[in-house]
Amino acid sequence: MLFVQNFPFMTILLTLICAVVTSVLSGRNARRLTIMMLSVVTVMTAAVMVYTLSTGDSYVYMMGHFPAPWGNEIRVGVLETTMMMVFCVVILFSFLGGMLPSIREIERSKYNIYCILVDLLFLALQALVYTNDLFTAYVFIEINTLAAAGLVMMRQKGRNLVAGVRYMIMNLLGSSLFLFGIVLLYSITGHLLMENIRESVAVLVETGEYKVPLTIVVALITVGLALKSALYPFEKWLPGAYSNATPSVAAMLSSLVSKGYIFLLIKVYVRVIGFDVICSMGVLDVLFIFGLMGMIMGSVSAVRAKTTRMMVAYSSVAQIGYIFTALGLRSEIGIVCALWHMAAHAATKSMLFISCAEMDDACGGTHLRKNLRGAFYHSPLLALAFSLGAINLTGIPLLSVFMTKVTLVQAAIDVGGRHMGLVLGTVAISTLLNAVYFLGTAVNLFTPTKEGDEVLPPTVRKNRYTVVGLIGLIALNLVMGVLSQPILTALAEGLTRFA
Amino acid sequence: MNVIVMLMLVFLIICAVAVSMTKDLLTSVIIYMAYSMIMSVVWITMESPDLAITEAAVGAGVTTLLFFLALKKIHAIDARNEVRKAHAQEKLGGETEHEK
Amino acid sequence: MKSKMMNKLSEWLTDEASALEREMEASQERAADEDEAALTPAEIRWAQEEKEEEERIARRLNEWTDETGTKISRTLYSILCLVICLTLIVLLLYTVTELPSFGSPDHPINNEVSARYIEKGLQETGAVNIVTGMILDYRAFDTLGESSVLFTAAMVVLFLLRKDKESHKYSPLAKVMHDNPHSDTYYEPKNDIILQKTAFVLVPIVLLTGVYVVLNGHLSPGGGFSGGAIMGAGLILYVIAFGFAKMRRFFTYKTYQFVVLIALLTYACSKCYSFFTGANHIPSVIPLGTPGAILSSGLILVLNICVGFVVTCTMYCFYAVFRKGEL
Amino acid sequence: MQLLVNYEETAAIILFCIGFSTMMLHKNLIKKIIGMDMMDAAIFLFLASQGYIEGRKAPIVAGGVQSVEAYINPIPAGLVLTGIVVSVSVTALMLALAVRLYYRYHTLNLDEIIALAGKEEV
Repeated sequence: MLFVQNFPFMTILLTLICAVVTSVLSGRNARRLTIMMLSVVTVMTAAVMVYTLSTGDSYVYMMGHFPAPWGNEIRVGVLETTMMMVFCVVILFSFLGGMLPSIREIERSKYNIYCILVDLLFLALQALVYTNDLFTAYVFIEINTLAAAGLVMMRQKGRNLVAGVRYMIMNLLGSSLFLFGIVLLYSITGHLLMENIRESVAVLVETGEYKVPLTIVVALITVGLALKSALYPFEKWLPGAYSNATPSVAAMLSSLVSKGYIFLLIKVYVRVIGFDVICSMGVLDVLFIFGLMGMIMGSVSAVRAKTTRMMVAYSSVAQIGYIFTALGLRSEIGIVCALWHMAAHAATKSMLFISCAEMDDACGGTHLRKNLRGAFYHSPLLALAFSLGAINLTGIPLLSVFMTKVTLVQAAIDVGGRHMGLVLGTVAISTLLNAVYFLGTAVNLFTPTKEGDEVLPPTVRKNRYTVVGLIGLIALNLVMGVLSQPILTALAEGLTRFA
Repeated sequence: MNVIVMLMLVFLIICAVAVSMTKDLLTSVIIYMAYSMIMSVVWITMESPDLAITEAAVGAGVTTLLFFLALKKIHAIDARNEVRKAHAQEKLGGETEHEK
Repeated sequence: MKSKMMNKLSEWLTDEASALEREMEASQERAADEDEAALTPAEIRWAQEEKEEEERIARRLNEWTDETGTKISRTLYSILCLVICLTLIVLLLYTVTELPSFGSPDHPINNEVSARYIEKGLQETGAVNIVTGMILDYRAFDTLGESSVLFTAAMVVLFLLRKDKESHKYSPLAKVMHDNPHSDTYYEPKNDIILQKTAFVLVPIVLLTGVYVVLNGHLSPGGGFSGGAIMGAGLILYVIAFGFAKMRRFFTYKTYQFVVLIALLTYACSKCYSFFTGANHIPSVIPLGTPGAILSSGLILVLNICVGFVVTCTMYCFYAVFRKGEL
Repeated sequence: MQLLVNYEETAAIILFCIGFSTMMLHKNLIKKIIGMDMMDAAIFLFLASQGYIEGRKAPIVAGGVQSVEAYINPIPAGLVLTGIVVSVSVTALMLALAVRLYYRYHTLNLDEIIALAGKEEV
């Protein structure tokens, strides 16, 4: 076994050890240690990614002395490492970019708890992406939920607590349903490891045994994870949680936490049950319909939003709709499109959240139309980052989200029939709505202020953390835009080996 | 044996319904404690002593204690809570003022 | 060259952080001094406009929802819940009818996995209690996650309930309750003779039971978690009888931090060792000992003790933070 | 009648649904938390009942007997053990949150709390 193959396990343990050590540090040292840990993990993940891309193959790593069905193990392949790489970069730069607001908004004596929870969130995310065992996935889902709820409440304002409690209730309901799903699956297949379940399920499907229980299992797991990733009818908790949390937390939640759950859902579909079995069940049609509804309803709510943060939060609902629509198309390209959009949206949305929060501070107010006019002239970097994110999400060629829309439409045309018409129509409407709210805001940023308007002096000076974070995120977005074709090919290849 | 286990399960269901139906929070927490206790006995009958010990120590012990403490903090136990009354009056006053 | 650059970068960032923090402190102080008069006229006007608009919307909403609206939506919601619940119950009960009979040996889960745990578990893990051997050796990654869940929850509870400036500022009730000398937060039993005498006898017994359950986790039912919960209950009984002042003589927040740090680090490092050697096919050098002896089963005993310490401290910490807002 | 043969599972399902409706229908936070706990306990009951085999002993090796015919399945017990810890952590966190919300809004009714939070300024 090559030494580089140990890296995923090492990053998981390193993150955990960091979280534990941080509990005795002061706020300042906690911050330093977390930044160091995140950079080291990013470098190590990059090494693993290069390794898996060069061999093109996946490997399993035993967690302990016992092989697969007896012990735990993690699986590392092209898909996992590519997604993990994007997540690592996003969390590192979100943490840096949101540093100033987090210092301002979080109680000094409790700052190290913020760092601990970020570490634990990252730990859970890594374990969710790499794990090859369903019960391990459940345990780390719970860590993810608890840490995310703690992070939402970090500001300790009333609204944060309320957002936290709504988040907790919806998410705990989701984890209970997910747990029931895996318990049922375990009792009809007798395994918890993904590959073994797959073999058992194949036998069950062939003999026709346990047909109804299998459908119920898929339904329970899907509903549980859809609740947790805020698919359209369950999105009520999302705007409050995202718009009131401190910006780095909002960026992490929208770009990492919900994406981790969707990645797990794709894993369950492709690796555990088998995608052709899922396709014969009709669960995907439900996801497809709700995804389409989410695309429209999220955008409509975003148009009506009054503050930038609310607008960006509601646009998350629409983007999650895109991901689920792509999943619901029942084709391989659809899954590739969903995976790609997860990465693209993670990179873009974190940049939007961080730049818009900083911009609110710089402009002295949060009102969408009144305060933000001419922001480019006093804080150019923030305005540039925001408008890059905005035009990206609208779908301008050469950028990452454009590729999503192209791939989605392609997949829909391949599928044909009613799906094609619905997808084409909805993508058109959604793009139009995106253009209304995102491009409108972006143009507003560059409009010089008129004579009569009062302009508030910027209240916050620029700082290097924000600059480093934003430049990193802008670079990530540009790189993803330029390299979109190779990454899509790699994802498609990874998916064929994933099953 | 079978009948006893069935009786305990029926009792569990009765407990669950009672928790849901009772108005008083303290009563429902105590019923919930009974639910945990019975659950741990059910686990003994199912030959899982590990679970029984853990459930007895955690479900019936520590969790219930935390529920009591939380109720104590929100003064559902102590009805003679003057602070709360005073504040309720203040809140009512505040609201009527707001409506004007 | 590289280290020089790193140094420079870290200096650059560190300077920035301390400057930021100084600024924050200064601005907080300033904010405390300044009144609302610091707002510019434009800001006040905007705030007013905003408020008026919000009030208008709120009034409209209130008119609509006040009487009928909430009732209707409430009823709809209840009916929806009941329908979902009934569907769930029917579907799941149908599933139950398809499952194999209760207590029958030919259930799908009785396969080669459990067979190996039972037949070779004692030789491979050294634990007489197969469940303990399974969760702490075969499926150790799950259990590592489980301890992290407890750690996460403890951190969030500490964050929510530990006293700080923020938690008092926004809530008059909390302030009154914390300042009131008769409230539960400050109440220390002085001469409750029955409680104290009982606790004097009970606390050692409870603690010993906990220690026994932890140390015999690999031989008999129980283990780190249940034993830790029992020991935590013992500490809580002590504090109820004798008060926080006595408890503080040997258990403070620092103790809590230190014990949890050491225990979790030991746990993580030993698991690190066993995962690394396992995956790289290096045989582990830790002897398993004779099965049935107290010093056997390799790392399992150490892990049980670590988990026991963490759980004891966490349970006591939950109690203290709920009751007093500090340890 | 299979439902009566699988009486443990049937009871677990009924308890799960009672917990589910308690959690969804009650407005009071404490009741919601209890409902959530009952739901989790019901799932654990279901899982543990899968591992039980008539006439066999708890999986603690006694007298050197190590045959599969002697002991029940240890896996569900181990999983439930992990699950109980998760459930207690969640309960503690939710209770802390309930206390905190009560300090802030002086009520435990979630609808009222959400309404009050909507009214206050950002």
